[in-house]
Amino acid sequence: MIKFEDVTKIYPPDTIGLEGVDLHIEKGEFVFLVGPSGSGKSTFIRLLIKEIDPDRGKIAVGGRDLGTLRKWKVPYLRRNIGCVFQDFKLLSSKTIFDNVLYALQVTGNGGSSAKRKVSEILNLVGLSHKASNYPDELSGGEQQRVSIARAFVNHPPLLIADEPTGNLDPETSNGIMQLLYRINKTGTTVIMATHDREMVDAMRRRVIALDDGQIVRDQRRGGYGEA
Amino acid sequence: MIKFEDVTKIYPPDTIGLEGVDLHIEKGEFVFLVGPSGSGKSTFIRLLIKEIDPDRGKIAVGGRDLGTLRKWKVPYLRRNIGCVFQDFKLLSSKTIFDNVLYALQVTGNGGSSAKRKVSEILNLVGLSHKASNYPDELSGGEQQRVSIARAFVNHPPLLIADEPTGNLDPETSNGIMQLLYRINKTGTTVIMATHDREMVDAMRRRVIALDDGQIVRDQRRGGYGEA
Amino acid sequence: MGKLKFFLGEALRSLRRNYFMTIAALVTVFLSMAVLGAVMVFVYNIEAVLKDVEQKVEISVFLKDSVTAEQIETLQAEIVGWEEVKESQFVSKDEALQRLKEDMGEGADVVEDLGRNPLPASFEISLNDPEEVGGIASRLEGREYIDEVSYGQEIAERIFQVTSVIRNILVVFLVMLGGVSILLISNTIRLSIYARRKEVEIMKLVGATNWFIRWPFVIEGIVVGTVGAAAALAVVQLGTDFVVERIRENLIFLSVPFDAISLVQLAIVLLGVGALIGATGSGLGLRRFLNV
Amino acid sequence: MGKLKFFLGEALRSLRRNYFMTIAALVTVFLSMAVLGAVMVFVYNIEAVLKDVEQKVEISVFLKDSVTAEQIETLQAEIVGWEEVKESQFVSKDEALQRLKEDMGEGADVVEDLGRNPLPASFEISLNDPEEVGGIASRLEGREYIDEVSYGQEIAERIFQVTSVIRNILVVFLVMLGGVSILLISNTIRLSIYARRKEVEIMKLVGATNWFIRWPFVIEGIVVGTVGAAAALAVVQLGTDFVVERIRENLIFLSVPFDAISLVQLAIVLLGVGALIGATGSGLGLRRFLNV
Ligand SMILES: Nc1ncnc2c1ncn2[C@@H]1O[C@H](COP(=O)(O)OP(=O)(O)OP(=O)(O)O)[C@@H](O)[C@H]1O
Ligand SMILES: Nc1ncnc2c1ncn2[C@@H]1O[C@H](COP(=O)(O)OP(=O)(O)OP(=O)(O)O)[C@@H](O)[C@H]1O
Ligand SMILES: [Mg+2]
Ligand SMILES: [Mg+2]
Repeated sequence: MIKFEDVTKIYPPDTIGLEGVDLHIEKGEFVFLVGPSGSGKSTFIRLLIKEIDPDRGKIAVGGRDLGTLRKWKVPYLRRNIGCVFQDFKLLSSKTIFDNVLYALQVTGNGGSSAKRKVSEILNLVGLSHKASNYPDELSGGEQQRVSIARAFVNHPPLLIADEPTGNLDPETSNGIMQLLYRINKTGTTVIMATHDREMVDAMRRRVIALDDGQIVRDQRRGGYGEA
Repeated sequence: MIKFEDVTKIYPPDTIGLEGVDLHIEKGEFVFLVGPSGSGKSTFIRLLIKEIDPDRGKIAVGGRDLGTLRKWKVPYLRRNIGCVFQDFKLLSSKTIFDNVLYALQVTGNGGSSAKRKVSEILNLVGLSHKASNYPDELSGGEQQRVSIARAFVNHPPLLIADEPTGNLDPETSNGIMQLLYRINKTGTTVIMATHDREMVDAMRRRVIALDDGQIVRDQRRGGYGEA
Repeated sequence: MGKLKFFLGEALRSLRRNYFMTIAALVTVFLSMAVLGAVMVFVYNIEAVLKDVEQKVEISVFLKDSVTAEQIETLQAEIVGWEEVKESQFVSKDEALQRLKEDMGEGADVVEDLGRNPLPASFEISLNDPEEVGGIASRLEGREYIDEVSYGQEIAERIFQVTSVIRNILVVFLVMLGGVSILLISNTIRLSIYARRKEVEIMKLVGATNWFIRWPFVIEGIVVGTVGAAAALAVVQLGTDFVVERIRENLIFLSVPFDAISLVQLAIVLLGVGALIGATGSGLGLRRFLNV
Repeated sequence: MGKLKFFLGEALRSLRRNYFMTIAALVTVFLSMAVLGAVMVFVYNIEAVLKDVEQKVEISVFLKDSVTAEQIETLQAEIVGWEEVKESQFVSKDEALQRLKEDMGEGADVVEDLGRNPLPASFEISLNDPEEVGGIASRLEGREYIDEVSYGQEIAERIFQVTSVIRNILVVFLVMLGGVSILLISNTIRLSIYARRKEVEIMKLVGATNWFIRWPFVIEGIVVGTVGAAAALAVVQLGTDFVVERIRENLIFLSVPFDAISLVQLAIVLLGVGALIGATGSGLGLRRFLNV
């Protein structure tokens, strides 16, 4: 599903984002991405959706080489990747409902079945009552859940979540984890960057640990802090 | 230090932010504010710095009634409150260094002693090497630490932190908590909204739990989830 | 068609939600277009006045006293037959004397004292295109019963010089003003897009194609451009009516054809330019933010 | 003074960091001011032409043939003594006849045939303020050796009517254009502040007073306003020189005083207005975002 070959990303002039990362993630895997603040987790994710390009190395997603992917094809790549952004990235001029719906509309699918899907997913993350509010009228955790809903609504084959529970209380976090777990069970590949030690330790899934842009651990059934 | 009397904040048209909150926080206390997503923690904090006004009730900070506080005096109130915002609120057109320095400059203090203070605090949060970067060149956790540095730099008598470790790994979080602890020891009142169960349970300080805008628990030496 | 409806809906929703920027853009379109429209009306009217002035250049063909009525008739018929000629009028010796008296006013008694009439009969010829005056004059010169052909060569050349300079200045000014309007409007549109660049970035990141993002902006631009231009059109029309009314009242003797430019022409230009700048300004202004 | 330095530094830093908006604002100021400046130059020159035309209104005082050289001298002295009078010129009977011949051109031989000279001697009086022509004329009327006082009343009134209408239209247009410029510029400034409203909000939240936030914006506004206006000034000056050069070449006979408005005047107005709109536009545009 995902292949990194000696990928290096340097932010000008000389900040290391990622350095010499080799990686293979199979279809259907559930991967935790851990590492201290500034270790390159978000950089990894931004490379995956081709928000930025690597300075060196090769990235392939779903068999497509991102380096040679034509510009106009990038949107089609992104529609197959649901992404929960660390800073949410909600459209401030659209209501919550329309924010989530937009992810379906870009695929040319905005009819009543799409609207039903949006209602369902908003219900799932507990925000039905905020459907017609705007993002700046929501609490931090609520915004985060909207971002999660938008990433899920499309049932993409690859789901990426950048610290999706950072602003959520443990109970809601657990709910989201359950959701991710169930989604993964249906065959969706899930990659999740997180700082939540409890959660990683409880799930016992593959853990990739980054430090200073390099992979320092890649463990089949790891915990948050193990060596 | 802080007194809430029957404070209610309703966001138009009918969303409850806070409802009938009575509260007393003494000078020098360390208070955790917990509660599920959307329970009113940020609303409480926004009321404290008079970013919003309550619909009912009285709020006093440091003996000053916020309801009768003249408009032009509000900046002077805010200079005495260091605030770490949930969404960081960094000035995107200023470098990290200048962002932190700005909190000193508003008080008319921008000389070389101020600059030394800024360097020190940036060192403390581990961001000396990012001093001349702009906020959008920082990782989520790094931005959060800048917000923390800005709130601390002024040594305000009241420190408010809205989920200041949401984007930080456990180790860095611990560092920040140590810092808050030491600051509190010097007599500074600290209020911290958080979802970090481990931390709250470990510290055993006063815990105020909100749910749906109401105080459901106020415990002298509480944990995150106790009844 | 579902798509068109979607894009239209998006555009209108955005115009409403970002009303501050909508108003700013509308104000700019309105003001630029109003100035452009007013100056267009002004230039077109001046042009009409210039044409009028140029029409004053006529050829006078002075006839020998020996000419017969028959010869006069033949000549008149020939001249009127030329397609360059708009009108040819015969002025008899008596009429010429009468005119001289009228022209002289104070000094009229000088003429009264004359025993005989020394003035020649003449044709006064006005042309469709006054600039051909030289050619026509030379065509007539030297015929046997014609004494002299005169068209005030020096005056005529001066008039044409003056009108052509004024014309050039006005046209250059109008074109420049058009350019200024376009720049001002697209500038404002770019600024309003700039304020929304984060939104555009997000749209790209969740999988929208460039055109999917662009269409609503283009429609927004067309709406703002057209509405602003329509308002400008209305104001220019009312303003022109008001000014013309006052000029007519105060300067009844002036013969300016104040309908030199029609409402339809003006509307086509203003609305067309407004919609076009709105659309292209939005479409192009987006480009640099779509590279995500 | 440390504060001024800080505010200045903030303003310049912000101009650099937000260069996109800086350029947008500069473009707007430059274009609006260039159009305003060009029209100002135009209006001032037209005004000079109008004055010139009005100066053509003169009083002719026709004297009886019985008047003596002494009386002529006394009258001349008296007239020149009046402060309203700019110039008074005596035209003798012979000179009058000579002029008539020149004026008539074709019909000059009519005059040749005369035995005697029927024309009167006269004074031609031009005034400092041509509109006082009526008063001066009536002051002279009815004196014993004066036959008639004439100032072409009808023509004079028409000229004043025409010039006053043109003047009114131009002044109204100029004032409106000034208003338009101000609106366009403050509109752009408001938009560029709007794009930074979040920043302003944050500044307030970390304890900045309104004026602490406002000063850098005001300075930014002054810089943009002045620089934009200076560029416009330069372009208008170069453009005027170019146009005047061409007019002088092509229309050597025109006596328009093309230095009707001086560079200094223009500079004061444009730079002053630029700086003022920049400052107030920024200062006022901020207001609604300072309420946090
Ligand atoms: N646009 C940028 N320009 C320059 N440096 C950048 C940029 N974005 C990120 N960096 C730097 O790259 C490094 C990795 O950043 P990244 O965002 O990938 O960290 P992260 O693992 O997501 O951290 P966190 O847990 O704090 O979100 C950091 O040192 C950061 O400062
Ligand atoms: N500007 C606003 N307009 C309308 N409703 C708002 C606004 N701000 C907050 N709310 C609502 O008020 C409630 C309390 O919000 P608040 O931000 O205080 O929650 P919180 O406890 O900080 O949650 P979180 O842990 O997710 O940050 C939420 O339901 C939220 O949707
Ligand atoms: Mg990150
Ligand atoms: Mg909150």
